[in-house]
Amino acid sequence: MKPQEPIPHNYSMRGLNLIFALSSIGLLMATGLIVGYDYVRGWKWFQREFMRMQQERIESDLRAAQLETNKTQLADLDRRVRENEVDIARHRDQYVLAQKDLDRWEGEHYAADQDFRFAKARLDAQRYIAEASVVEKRSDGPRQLAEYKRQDRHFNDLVLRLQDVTRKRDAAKARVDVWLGKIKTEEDKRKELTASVDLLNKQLQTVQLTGPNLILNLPMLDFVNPTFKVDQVVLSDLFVDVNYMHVPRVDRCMTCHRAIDRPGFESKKEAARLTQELQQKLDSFQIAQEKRKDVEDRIAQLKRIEDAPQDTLNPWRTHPKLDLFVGSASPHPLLDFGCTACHRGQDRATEFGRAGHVPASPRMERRWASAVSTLLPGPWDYNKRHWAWEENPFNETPMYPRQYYEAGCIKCHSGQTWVDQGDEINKATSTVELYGCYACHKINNWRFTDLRRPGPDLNGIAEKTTPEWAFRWISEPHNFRSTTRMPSFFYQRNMIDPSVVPAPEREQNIRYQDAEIHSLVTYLFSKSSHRPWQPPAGAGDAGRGKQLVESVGCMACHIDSEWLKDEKSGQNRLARRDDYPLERNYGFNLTGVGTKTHAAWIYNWVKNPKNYYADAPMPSLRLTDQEAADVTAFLLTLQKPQFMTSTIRPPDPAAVHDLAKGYLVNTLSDRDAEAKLRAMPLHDQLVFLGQRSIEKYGCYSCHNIKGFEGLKPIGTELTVEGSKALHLFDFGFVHDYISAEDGKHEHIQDNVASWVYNKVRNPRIYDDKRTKTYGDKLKMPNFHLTQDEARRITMVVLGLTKDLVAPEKMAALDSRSRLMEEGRKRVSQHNCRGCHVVDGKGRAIASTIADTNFLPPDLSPEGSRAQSPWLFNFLKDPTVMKIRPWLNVRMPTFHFTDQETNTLVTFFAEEGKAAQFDTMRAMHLPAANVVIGKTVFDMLRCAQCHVMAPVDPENPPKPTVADTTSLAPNLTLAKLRLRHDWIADWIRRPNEMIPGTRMPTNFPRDAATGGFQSPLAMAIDTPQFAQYKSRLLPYFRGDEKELRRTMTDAVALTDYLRDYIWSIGINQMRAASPDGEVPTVLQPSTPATPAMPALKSGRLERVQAGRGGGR
Amino acid sequence: MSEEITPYQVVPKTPLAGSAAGDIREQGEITRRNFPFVLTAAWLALTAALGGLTSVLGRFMFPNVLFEPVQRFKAGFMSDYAVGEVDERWKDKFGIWLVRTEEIMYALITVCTHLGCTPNWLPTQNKFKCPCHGSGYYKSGINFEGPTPRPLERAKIFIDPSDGQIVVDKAKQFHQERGEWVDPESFIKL
Amino acid sequence: MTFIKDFINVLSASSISFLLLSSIFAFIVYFNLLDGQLRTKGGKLFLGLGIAFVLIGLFIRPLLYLGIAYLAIMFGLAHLGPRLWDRKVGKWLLIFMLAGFFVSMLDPNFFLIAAKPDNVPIGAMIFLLGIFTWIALRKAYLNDKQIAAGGIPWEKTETSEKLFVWPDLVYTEMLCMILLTIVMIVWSIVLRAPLEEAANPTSSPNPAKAPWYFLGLQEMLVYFDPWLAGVVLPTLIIVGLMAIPYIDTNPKGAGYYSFRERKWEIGIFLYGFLVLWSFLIITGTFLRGPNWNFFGPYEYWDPNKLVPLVNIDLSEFFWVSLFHMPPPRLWVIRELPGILLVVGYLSLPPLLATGPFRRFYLKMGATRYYVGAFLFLIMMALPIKMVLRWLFNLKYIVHIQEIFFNI
Amino acid sequence: MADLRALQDGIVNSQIWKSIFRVGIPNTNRKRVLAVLGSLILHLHPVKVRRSGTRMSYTWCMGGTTFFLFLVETVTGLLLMFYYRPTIEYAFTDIMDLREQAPFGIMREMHRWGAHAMVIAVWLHMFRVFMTGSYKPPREFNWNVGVILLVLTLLLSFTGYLLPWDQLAIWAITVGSSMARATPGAGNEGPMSGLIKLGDIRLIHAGDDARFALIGGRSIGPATLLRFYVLHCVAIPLVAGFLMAIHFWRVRKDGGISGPL
Repeated sequence: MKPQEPIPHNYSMRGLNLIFALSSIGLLMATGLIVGYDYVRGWKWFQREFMRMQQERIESDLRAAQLETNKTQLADLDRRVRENEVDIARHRDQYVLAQKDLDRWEGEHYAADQDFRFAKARLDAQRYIAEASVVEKRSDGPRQLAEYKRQDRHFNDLVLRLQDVTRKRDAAKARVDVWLGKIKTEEDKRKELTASVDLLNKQLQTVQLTGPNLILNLPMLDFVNPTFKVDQVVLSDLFVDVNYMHVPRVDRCMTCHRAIDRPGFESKKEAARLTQELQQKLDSFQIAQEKRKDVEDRIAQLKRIEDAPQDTLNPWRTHPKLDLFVGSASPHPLLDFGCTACHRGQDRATEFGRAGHVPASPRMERRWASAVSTLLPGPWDYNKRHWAWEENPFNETPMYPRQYYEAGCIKCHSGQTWVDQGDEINKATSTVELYGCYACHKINNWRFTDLRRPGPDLNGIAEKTTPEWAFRWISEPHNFRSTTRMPSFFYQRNMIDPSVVPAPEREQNIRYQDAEIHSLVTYLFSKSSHRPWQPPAGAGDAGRGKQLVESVGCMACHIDSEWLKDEKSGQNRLARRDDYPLERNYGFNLTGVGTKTHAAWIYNWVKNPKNYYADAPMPSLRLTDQEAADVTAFLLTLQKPQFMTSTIRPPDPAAVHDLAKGYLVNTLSDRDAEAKLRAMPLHDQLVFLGQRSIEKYGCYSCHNIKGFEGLKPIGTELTVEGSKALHLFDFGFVHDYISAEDGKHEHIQDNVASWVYNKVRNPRIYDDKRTKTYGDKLKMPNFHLTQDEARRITMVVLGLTKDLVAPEKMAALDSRSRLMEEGRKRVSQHNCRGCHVVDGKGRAIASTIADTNFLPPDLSPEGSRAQSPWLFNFLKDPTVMKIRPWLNVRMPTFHFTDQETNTLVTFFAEEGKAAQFDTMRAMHLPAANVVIGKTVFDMLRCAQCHVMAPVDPENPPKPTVADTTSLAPNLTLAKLRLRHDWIADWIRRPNEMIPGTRMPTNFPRDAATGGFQSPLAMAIDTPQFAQYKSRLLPYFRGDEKELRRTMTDAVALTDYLRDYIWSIGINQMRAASPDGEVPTVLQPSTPATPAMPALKSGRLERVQAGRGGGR
Repeated sequence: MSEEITPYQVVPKTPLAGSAAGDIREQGEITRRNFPFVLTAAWLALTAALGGLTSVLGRFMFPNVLFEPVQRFKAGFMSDYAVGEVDERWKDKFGIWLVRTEEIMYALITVCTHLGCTPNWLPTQNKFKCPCHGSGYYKSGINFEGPTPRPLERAKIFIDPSDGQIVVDKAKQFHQERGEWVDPESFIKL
Repeated sequence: MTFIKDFINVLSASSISFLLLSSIFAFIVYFNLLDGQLRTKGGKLFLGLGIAFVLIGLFIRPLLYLGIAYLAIMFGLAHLGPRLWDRKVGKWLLIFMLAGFFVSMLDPNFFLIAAKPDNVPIGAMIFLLGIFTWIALRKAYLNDKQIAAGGIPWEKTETSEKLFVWPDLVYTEMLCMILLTIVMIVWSIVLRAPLEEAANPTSSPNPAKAPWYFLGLQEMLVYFDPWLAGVVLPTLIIVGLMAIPYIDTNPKGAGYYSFRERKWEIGIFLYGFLVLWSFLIITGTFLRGPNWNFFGPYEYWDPNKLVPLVNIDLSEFFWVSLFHMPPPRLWVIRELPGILLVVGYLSLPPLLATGPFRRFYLKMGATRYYVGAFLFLIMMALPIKMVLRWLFNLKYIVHIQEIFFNI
Repeated sequence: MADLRALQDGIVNSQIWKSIFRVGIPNTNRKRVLAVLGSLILHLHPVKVRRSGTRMSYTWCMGGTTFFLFLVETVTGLLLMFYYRPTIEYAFTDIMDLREQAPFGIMREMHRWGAHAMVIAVWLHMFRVFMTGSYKPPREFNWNVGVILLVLTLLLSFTGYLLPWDQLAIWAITVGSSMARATPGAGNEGPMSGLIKLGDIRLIHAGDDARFALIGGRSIGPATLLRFYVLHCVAIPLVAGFLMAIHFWRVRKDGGISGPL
């Protein structure tokens, strides 16, 4: 090689070489960096920790399993295997001979099988050739056919031969198996013994971080079969809105929340709760026999968790409600519902922050957001449970904070008044209904439409009360009643709070507010009707009135006191709404009613509220004149004189002028407005201002006020409020404030939940620090909500989203559910639960009636119990029949329309899964059944409690026995009222149907089999029952055995009883109407199928399209 | 700076006057004799880096997550299937034939083991026949004709204890030629 | 510190920054042109301009700041003199810029905008532009010195000397590639590519911005209607760029850095490239916030910030303000002043060709002269319009909404 | 060390090596010439260049940087095409998945930052070329090719900006493409367009104007996405590649890497 030719260089070659070397090494490092960067992902850390946890658990299980394995048995088996081997070795020549024989036959079989298969293939081919040549009418057709037949014969020979050889081979195999079989059984037994250990060992391999898994998880190699991997669920019918289109969700939450669907990783708290729950179920035999073992195992597992030294932390915890969510047998299995459909958050995300986790409190926020190194936050912070969290401004659907989890129910369950097991969400929707949020804020959602106006009609206000009272009431309703739902509009934080409003402005605001209240009162009283109400004719007795109010049923809907003894401090304090059940907040609190109104009005109101205004929610209790007078006298004693002592400042003409002009200049020039105002006296100005103020504050949304019909509700529509982007919520300049209620320091987090919560808690808060004109200030009134109530309302608002769900996943969309939901809505609208138990809930009145026998009935079995026509008539007019005439509580007259009644009747019938029309009404009852039934009736001494006297609806029979509590319903009515099948069922298991009923259980269940036992089985042969026996025998053709057998058959006996009870009514009716005609009753019309719920716009069409199309 | 302020020497240079020693600034160019250590290191590092980057490209082609249809599905109850028949109801959706015989029930994967076509079930001839190259299989899945080298594969099949339904899991497959068809997971014993 | 920040905010939070930049640019050019002496006639002119700014600034507050800043920079530059091109001074300038940047990063509002992933390259671009402009001008300065001293440009000393591509060029190219790859990898790791919410046609973000390299155009849209700023001007920019080699017939300065030999070409090009292109992009990226309002670099981008945007047309100015009469109904008459002004502006070249620019006309020939002058006038229309808008709230010079024709 | 050298000799003298690198180590002038002439890639260069052409301080290496970035963009863009589907259904989620789970989803970062860097590099390249007066005869034409390449670079970046299909993307493109609406005579809102009429019927409207041609609809939508995808991945790169070839060819033919002639 020649020496190199020297040439001039621009740069030093040596320097370039050095740069080359350094940059190449740099590139190598960069390559390493890119690989490392791609490899280090937050979720891997979670998976590694979880594998570690699993490993520890399996190892401890393994130790336990190894201890449990029966060592001696194992050794015994090994010994026997060896013995068998020795045995074979001893008879080796025989064994070898058999094996050789088998080998030979195997070979024969193989050959025969091959011949058979080839022949079969040839035969199939030949058949095709033959068929084809015949069809195509070729000349060689017959020849091919003949050839086919020949081959077929040959094939049959081969089949026979194959069968023969197979048989011989099997025989040879059996001979060999004699020798090997023994060893095999021993080995199988051994496998069985070590099965659990083997299984655990296998499991251990999958969760070990070392060994093969280490290599499988190495960077660049982790595409082969890594144990660290992204798990996901594709939900093709739950959608994410990418605005142009809805795309299926892809949830990857389980990548980090690995144990979410695996029982065994509960937190200690949850484990304790579950243990208790399961144990209770186990103890009360609610679990089927074959499942009991599983449940016991599960309890043992949970106990182990409770005793474990360390608590499982998130994200490795099991879902706390596996039976409801995530579990494969639950109604919301993981593979069908995923996670983000309920919790929201970013589907597809695999990093803590990006997933859209939202801290539930400022404290949590601080912990999450802190990082070891703020410059490089990453998985290395996770050890300290710092998630390097920061608000992701680009996530449009952050998760619901912990206290609002159940908000996620609404989007699928909005067609239901009641979500099964959704305690929080049910309370939340009821709270929204109670406060009537829907009146001012349109919520286009089945649950919140078609509900009553929350406030009373104001068109007759002058008949009811005085302007002075009204002024004070509007100024601050809470001063009159601590539990009122009427919110405070005036003198609120943004108007008068010295910490927010500077002094001169505050004084002006007070004058303006005074003027507005005056104008409202003036307007309402000037427009009010003045019907003359007649006062009660005679004087009422307040004492009797009090008794009536407490017993006749008023307490189902009303509260009569606002002072309570605080359980903690033992002192009296003002009551809050949530001190009482929801149902008792339905009507207003009766305190101070005497101050508010006067005798004539009360008298007429309690006689029939509908006289005052047609939509009055209060039903008529059909009080007699005297009763009404008594009640009036009592209610008038409920005075609150101190309320009327506060001073009323007269309206400031200047303020009225300013405000009225403010409205006028919108349409008129300044001069014209002035001229117009000059022409108006103060009263007219007030009326004008009052009208504008009603518009301003939206009074008409809750109250019926003439002249304001059909106006749009005042508030923001909330139909999809939960989907509104965060930046559209006006936080003003407020992020911290001192609560006006309790003086506590509140922090408003930067999320929608926190905004809404603080808004409903303190509606004017976002005006703080802002400079606004009087008219521009926020005007949402203050409901004085408790923290829980505010949280619940927030929950509903958060749940009202525009998330799209395929109809298959929507709850209660089928027509039966629609019928029932319509009924349920009526039930809560008319507060039926104030007196009755419906759907297993309610009967608020129970707290005021000591004796359970004087409680209104439990309606849980009403659908299967009552005949629909009877129920229809009863609801229309409860005076038709009195079932338990000795009750003080009265079923009131609601003046239902036919349609409402039908809706309710249908609801009960559907709930009881009963037919609308009971065909048994016209059934012929065999005489023998009636006689046997009557005898059994006598034997069980049913008549001791039940009356069977004929019924005069006008004059029901009075109790004849001193101990009225033992009285039972008049059986005469059974025929008209009860469903035939239900009677027998009821007699068999009354306590199961209505726990705590007075009806004795005559046919107790057998603890072992669960069958019914008859008390007459033994009794029939006792002397006391001789007469009955003789009475019965003829009906069994004198067959005593048959009689005895029947007497042990509880079902047969109750059926006889049923037929007898049914016949009583018929006989009595015949007696009542000589021509033998059954009295006619109004027939219910076929209930109209209620319309589908008006879901969000467009949804319904899709729903129907989806149904039509099917899937 | 000062040295730069003085005007340049206006000396036109001849091309390749580079023999002048001043212009040959370095003799660091590559020769065979003194292949320097620095260069060796540089080339090694560069080769390694490029190799690394190339394998990054390779790794890029293997996604971490698949959007394939689910491998595991519930196939209803045993009573839904007639004895002795090859059931084709899951063929289109999941690519599975369910076969119920007198003794057992098993799930065959509808992929020909020859070149991956989907064979047809011919009830009249009682065999699976692949349209691509004519491979034939018995009802059991054993190959008997055509070019295919091995029998059809069976999928994991078991009864869900919680509801008694048949569950088929395609993720786990059993090969007859490896003797895996005796595995209790490869069939349901009736 | 707060005072400086407020000062900078006020300076940049309006078109002043643009004026400032234009004047400083002119001054630098002048500086290079005449070895900047404040005592010369030109120097006094610039000085006078600065003093005028200050005097007017007594009434229009932002202009006062502008004048002060301008005078400070001018005196600073004059003090530095040719030392500006000293390596040491360059180094210090860079350090000063970097320090300013990092100190600014401590400000949360500045950080929020500057650290936005898509803005990082533009931040880098500011530095790159500064560095490379300095290098180019420095080299030009040195070469000019050489030529003035009777020498030849530095590049020419090596013209005849040729090197083998292998290894010299190939090697450096490879090193560049390797280093660039490293930069790209590290950059990609340190900075996440942005991904915001899914596209939503019903809700525009505030502000909605074009990709950063088009933000100059978007800024132009504030001053001109879309047909001009979005269509005609960009087309003319491309056409103008392409026309450069054909208009510029100056044989000097080919293949080496120089300034004095091509002072007009470089002056105009740099004005277009640095001020009208790069600076507008920087403005559009960093200084334009919600509702396309101006925000200083340390100001919070408050979407509720209100800025009065009352503009008037030339016709209104002419008829209403000057003659107190309603604008004539017929648009030809109404817009006559504007049309005359535009026609007058565009007929400047022939006028000038007979006067002060006669030597250009003679040197370049008629076609080149007219094309070049036209392009130059169009280019200058932007700063002129900007200044008019800023000083007089002038919206349109010609406003014929009847045919959508507005200038 | 001796073994190493033997190994090196063995490799360098093997037939395979020689068949690929025909020249061997170019340590003589002849070989240096042959190394460049014999290689397709190096052949872009002449055998010898002016000294100033190799000086970083003179060229800033911006043209080469731009070309290299173009190659980076090609490679990373090609890879991204494996995981990206240009439909409104998938575009956004696919980009999201690049970050969430795709192996080496960092290719997206490389592609995006490379694009920004390329725009900056191409500007600086133009700046340098102007400052050294390297557009002067005989290089006028190549300057023009360069200007077109600059425009193409901007268009590449612009079309790519839409593909992630997030808010940033569609609003940037909405704002950027709305200017086409004002094209005189061809845009819906351009001057004079209102005069183009057939009777009373306006011929230029939102459904057929210049912007419509660009985005394939009245507003940004699925058609725009597909259109921009095709432009971004196929049409513009093809044109740019072709022009680049011309550009490089003319660099050589017009007197080599710029410098005084």
